Amino acid sequence: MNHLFLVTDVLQQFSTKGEKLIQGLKFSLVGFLVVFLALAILAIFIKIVDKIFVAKKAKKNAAETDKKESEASAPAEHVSIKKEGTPLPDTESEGELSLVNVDDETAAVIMAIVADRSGIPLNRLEFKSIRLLEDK
Amino acid sequence: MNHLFLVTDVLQQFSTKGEKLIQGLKFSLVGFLVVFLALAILAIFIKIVDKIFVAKKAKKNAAETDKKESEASAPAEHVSIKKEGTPLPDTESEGELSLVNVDDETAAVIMAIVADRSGIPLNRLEFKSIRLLEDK
Amino acid sequence: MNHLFLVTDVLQQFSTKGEKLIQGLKFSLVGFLVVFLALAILAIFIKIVDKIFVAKKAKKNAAETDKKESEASAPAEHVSIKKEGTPLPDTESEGELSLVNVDDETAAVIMAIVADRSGIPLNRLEFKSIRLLEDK
Amino acid sequence: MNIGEVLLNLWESSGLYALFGADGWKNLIMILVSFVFLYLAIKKKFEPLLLVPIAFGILLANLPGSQIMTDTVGLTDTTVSTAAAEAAGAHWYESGVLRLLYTGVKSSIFPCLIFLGIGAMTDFGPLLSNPVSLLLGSAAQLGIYIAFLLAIAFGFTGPEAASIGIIGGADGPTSIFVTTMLAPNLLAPIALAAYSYMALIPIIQPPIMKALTTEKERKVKMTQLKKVSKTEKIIFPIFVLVVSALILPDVIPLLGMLMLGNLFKECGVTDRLSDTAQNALTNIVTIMLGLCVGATANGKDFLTVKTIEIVILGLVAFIFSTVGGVLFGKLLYALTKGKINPLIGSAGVSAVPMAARVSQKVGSQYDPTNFLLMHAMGPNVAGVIGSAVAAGFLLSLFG
Amino acid sequence: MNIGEVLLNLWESSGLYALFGADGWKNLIMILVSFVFLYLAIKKKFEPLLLVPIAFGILLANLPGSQIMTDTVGLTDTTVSTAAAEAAGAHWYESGVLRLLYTGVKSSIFPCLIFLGIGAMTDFGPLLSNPVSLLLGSAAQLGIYIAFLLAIAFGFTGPEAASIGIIGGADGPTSIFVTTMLAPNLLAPIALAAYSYMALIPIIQPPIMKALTTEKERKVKMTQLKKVSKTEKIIFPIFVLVVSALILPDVIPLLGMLMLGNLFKECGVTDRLSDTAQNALTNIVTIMLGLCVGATANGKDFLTVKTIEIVILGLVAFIFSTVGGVLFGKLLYALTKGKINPLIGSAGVSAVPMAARVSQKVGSQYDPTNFLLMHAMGPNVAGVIGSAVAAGFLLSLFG
Amino acid sequence: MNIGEVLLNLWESSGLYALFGADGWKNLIMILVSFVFLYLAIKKKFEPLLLVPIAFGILLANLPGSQIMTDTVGLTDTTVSTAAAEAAGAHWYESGVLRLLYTGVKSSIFPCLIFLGIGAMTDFGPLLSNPVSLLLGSAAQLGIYIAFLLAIAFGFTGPEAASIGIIGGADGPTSIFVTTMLAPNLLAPIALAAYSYMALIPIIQPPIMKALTTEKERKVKMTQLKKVSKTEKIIFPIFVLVVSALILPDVIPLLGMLMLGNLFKECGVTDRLSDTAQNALTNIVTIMLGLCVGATANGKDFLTVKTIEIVILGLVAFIFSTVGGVLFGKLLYALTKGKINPLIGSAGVSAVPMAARVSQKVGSQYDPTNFLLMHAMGPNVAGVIGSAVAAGFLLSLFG
Ligand code: NA
Ligand code: NA
Ligand code: NA
Repeated sequence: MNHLFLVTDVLQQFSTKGEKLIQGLKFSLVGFLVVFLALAILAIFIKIVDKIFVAKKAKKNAAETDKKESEASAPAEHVSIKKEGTPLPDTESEGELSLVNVDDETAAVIMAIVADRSGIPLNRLEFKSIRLLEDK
Repeated sequence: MNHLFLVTDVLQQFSTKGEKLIQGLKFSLVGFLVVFLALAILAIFIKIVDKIFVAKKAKKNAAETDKKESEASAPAEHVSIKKEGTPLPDTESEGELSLVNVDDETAAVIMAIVADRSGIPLNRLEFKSIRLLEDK
Repeated sequence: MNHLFLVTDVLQQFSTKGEKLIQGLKFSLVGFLVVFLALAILAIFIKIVDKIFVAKKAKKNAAETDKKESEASAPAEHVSIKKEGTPLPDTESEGELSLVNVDDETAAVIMAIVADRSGIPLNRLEFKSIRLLEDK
Repeated sequence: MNIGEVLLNLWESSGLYALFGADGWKNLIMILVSFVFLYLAIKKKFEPLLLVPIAFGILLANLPGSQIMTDTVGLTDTTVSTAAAEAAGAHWYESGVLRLLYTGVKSSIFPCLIFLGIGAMTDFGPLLSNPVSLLLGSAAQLGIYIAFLLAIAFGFTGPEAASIGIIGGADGPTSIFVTTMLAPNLLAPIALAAYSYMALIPIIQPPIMKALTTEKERKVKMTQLKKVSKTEKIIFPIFVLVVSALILPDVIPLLGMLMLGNLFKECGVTDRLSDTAQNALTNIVTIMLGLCVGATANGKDFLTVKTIEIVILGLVAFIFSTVGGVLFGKLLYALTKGKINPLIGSAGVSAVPMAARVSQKVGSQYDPTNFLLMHAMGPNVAGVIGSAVAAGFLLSLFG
Repeated sequence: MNIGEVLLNLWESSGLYALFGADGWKNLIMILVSFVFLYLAIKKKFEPLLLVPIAFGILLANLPGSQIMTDTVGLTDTTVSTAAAEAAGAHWYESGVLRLLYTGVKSSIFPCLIFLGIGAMTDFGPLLSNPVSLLLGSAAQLGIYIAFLLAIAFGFTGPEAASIGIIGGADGPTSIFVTTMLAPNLLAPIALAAYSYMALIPIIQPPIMKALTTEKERKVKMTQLKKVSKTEKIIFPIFVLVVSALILPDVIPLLGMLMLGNLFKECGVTDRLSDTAQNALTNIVTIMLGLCVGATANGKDFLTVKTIEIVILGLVAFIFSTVGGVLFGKLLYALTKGKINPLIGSAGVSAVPMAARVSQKVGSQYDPTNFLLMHAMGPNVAGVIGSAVAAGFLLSLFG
Repeated sequence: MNIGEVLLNLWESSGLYALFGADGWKNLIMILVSFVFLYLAIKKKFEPLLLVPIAFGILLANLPGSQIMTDTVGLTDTTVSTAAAEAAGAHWYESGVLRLLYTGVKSSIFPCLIFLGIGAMTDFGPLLSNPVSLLLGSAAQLGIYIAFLLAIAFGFTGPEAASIGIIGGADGPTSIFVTTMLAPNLLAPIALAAYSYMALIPIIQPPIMKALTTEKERKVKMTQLKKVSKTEKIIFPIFVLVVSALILPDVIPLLGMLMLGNLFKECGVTDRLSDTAQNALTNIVTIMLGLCVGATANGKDFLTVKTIEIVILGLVAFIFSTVGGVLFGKLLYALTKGKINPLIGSAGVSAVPMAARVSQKVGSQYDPTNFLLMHAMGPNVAGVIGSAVAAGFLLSLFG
């Protein structure tokens, strides 16, 4: 480890509990500060990246709108079953699911199988979309 | 290990094979007895627990009968695919399966998939029921 | 390891780079030869085994033709989903698949599930056949 | 030697006989504790994936006569001289089975692999949508410092107090990581306290959340989270790792594995690895880690005053972390003029995903149409980063 | 140094050259044995999950010049002084690959993990429905004691005889667990005999079953098993462990892991762990355990008179365990006035689930409508407990 | 001690401070290399399953202040005396987490287990259909010898030159296997070069293939492969192992595991084991192996002239292996009077399945209806055997 101090327990040099507590308090304050600042840096970074992406997206979206329209005319033929590890509540799982070319019954069966095989309860799986695939 | 004797091989103290065999026979008798008694205790325990449960169940069943009747009127909508690791014979797997709101073909497909993915031959899987789920 | 020479680095005994290179060249020639011969032996072995099997097959085929005809009259009722680990190109996966008593849609669903659960992209899976099973 | 003699020896070597020997009652108490844990895990469904292996580990180590944690050659026991033991004819393979597996805990391999799996299961999306979550995640580490100070007051040494404090991080693997380095002698009570209180989050947090917030605050509906691009999700884990490592290099193993797992999940080209990290690998390590953590709680060493103190301090740590998160949530509520529901602050303690579920549950008690879960997931995963960084700080202080 | 010289050296270091060296023929015989095992496993489908890895391990260890089991630093070989070897510049990582994996066998980790998987695959339901199965499961350990006594008569020491006897438990991991502790020098022949005879159960048992029973007995139809409550299934594994441990503490590692696996399966809240224990973990350990057990059978040490004696004694053990189970079945038939079919007694030897299938098969030969399998599963799983308890007894005697 | 002092100490122990210390810039360069690798893996999809873990390992080891590869007790570092370190109070469990996992690389366990998985994923069918593939697979090892000779010319020792040469085998695990035995000091650059060039196969090979072949040759359509019987597929892996082992016993660990995996796949009775070998086990080992290989590339030792030389020699090796394969393909084209398309020769370098895909892609550029992939799979898998045998030869020469 990267020791801040030469001794393992810096508190040992203080003889009274009062002194130890005061030094502990100093450490606590610095600790809280360090953690807060580290996470604040991350938050600021996200904000910056976000702005870059928003600018980029604006450009892209204009172009993509045309593209999507032409795609929409062709029948959706791809199958993709995506799951994510992060738990979702029961109410969430239904809201997220979009079915393309697949009937409800088949979809329920697929979800049950995936839940069973993966050992993760249904409400911890997120099904983004179930679409029927014919080519890849 | 929890040695019964101070020496590793208690038979070594006997010089002739005859003596060793007689001592071995004593050990065998004690061993058979110990195993038999240990398993008999377990058997008696099961019997006792059983009686407690039978008494409890009798109470419950009366209450549950009403409950089930009201549930039965609503359509069965839950999906559950349960498998057990203990091998079952070919004949058994069919007898145990109850299908609710699922057609035979879909059920066969599900069983095949589970068997394939789990690497366990179909006759070692027990499908208790395949029901269609719509809520959880 | 099974040392060819008593010293770890047989090249160390040569003082000039020229001598080392000449010895290295000799080793390289022997190495190429050994690898080539080893693989040639395997190739010859395959050829021999092949001839034995061709002879055997000729016999078998005559007998099996009759058998298959009688089987063909009965409906194909077995389900088997086989996948292989060796990657195949997109074009290949379709060519290899034979569907028996299973509609295209169900087959696509099965392939998607297996691909999803196994974490192997569809084009690296080989589906030899998807047949409906009713007994085993 | 007649049969009676054999039976007598058998009786004297039996577990029942050992149970009535010196300190046998301490093992008995721990066996009962393991039964309580099994009941909570199976019947009450409190974190069963962790509590069942832990409880079973307690049981296995406390069955009288159990040698499942024997360490004759000093594999992890510093009081045993390996060289001397080996010279005396002892062999490493005579160690107890769980002692051998325990090497994975002692060396931090298991906590790191668990973090790999957690990373592969974590979606930083809600956090990226709402970066202020990170501040909530740092505020909800308050309990760490409170418990640390109280532990000093109780007379624990600095490294011990730091290890006890980290219970307030509400993160099992982080607690184990820190404690094996700073105070290995306290691993059993600290790990057990950390995991037990994580399981009890649904009981501990709601009263605090309700006491500190007004009904108006609790009913705040938050605006929908915006979409996050795939590229952001890929860059984020790498950036977190680099920034944290540049400040506190001691966090590298834990945060590195967490972020590697997350990268497997998000990069879209390593689904095979993500799947195995989430399932087979995590499950195998969970079983072994749980068993070993439980097995360290041998009644004969475990039932001490220190253990009771740690149990109390752990609860204090959890309470103050919740307080810190909720109070900071109230601050944000004030600063944003009512856009942030302070109930999501409590989720900042980590304890993914239970704490976020608690936020959702309490919120929906006051307005059933209020859906806080996804908003609470942000502080929730931020709390994992927060406690890892706090762990890095304490390690660099006392390491 | 010309090319001819290189080729000559190459020839002298080749496997073919070694094959014609001292004792090379012993390796050749073992290679042929491995081919026979592969044939039995693949063509005859005798326990292929075990026999294929074992046979391949035999092959790998006996290919002339193979150093896959080299143990230069005395990892598991007690005749090598680790300190001396290391002082002489040897390193642990120069050990053969299978020698390194073999540490999992030597330390009992692999047998214990296999038992975890077996536990997660075992359904104690039939046993709980019909507790008398437990008595059948203890009677069918008879072969253990017979083989133990015969081994003493053959001149084996006490611990060796105990290890040989345990072959009659018809349980591979239990045999390995006991033998690594009591007679590590005999591990190869004992483990091979145990697994081979388990694979040959469908050949060994039927003649004995038919010889000892009357046609009337064989045709007995047993009443349907009653349902067992979930709570009973959860309590049972814990109770078995506690009771057995209180009597014989040495069974804790094996029975503990078995019952933990079963608890994962039955408690209903740890399906993830149960699934991994049954599949990924069991498969990984099966491959490694099988390879290592096979690789211990290097012809140069393996082909001895002792090995032949063990092969004979192992068969005797299996035969008498079957006899014990069937005879006790006949006793129960008499006591219950024909309610119990003695054919289910033979399933008490363990060897799950082959032995139960044999009961089913023999029964249906005499009445195709008779369905004994589920009734035979009771004694079958009881046999696993029975042999583990017997192992605990022998370990406390000679450990 | 006031807060300012604590902050100062914190700053001096931070990673940022270390970055500006001695040789800190070397770590910075390696961090940038890891980002480039991540970009190639994720955005360009170059072998992501390997490159992502490797790149992350480079990152983790080069973050300033990282102790993730610390080896205080000389686990794998021969310059550290284990006995002396332990006597001075150091413990094995204080080693860095990746150093502990690295023991799996050092001992060859990870490369062998990866080969088990590769074997279970390999279909020797195309090779069995067209045995001449084997000759292509041996010709495409040409780069091994060229790079070996050049390395001697560059001043490397014999074992070092052999390890560098084996990069031309285009097989990561084989390179690691040979290098850990012959030149462990060069493991990082050799392993990185081997895996990186494997990922770059789609860029390296096509120009060479086009330069050496005529358009007429490239348009050759090959006749359909004939069916191979199941029995042949079962016997083949065993036969390859036995023949190769009889010639060069040093190949036993690598080829043994490869062929065991293949037997699991083909024998039809061990699907469980084959599935786990292909998935859970391979994925777990891939993560650990990749991380550890990357983590050996600590900038402070890695950025040397030797590394640059190895990077150049590795590229030369890949080029000449491709040349060897294509030229032998041309020879076969001539001998068979145009029945064999020389483009499948380049697939003989190994690098399964990328190299075979390159053959397919280049072929279809000149005739979109030409389907070479299955024909290229033969030489492709033969290349794996070829490089393993070449590795065995070099090991017996310099081992
Ligand atoms: Na936290
Ligand atoms: Na048994
Ligand atoms: Na190659």
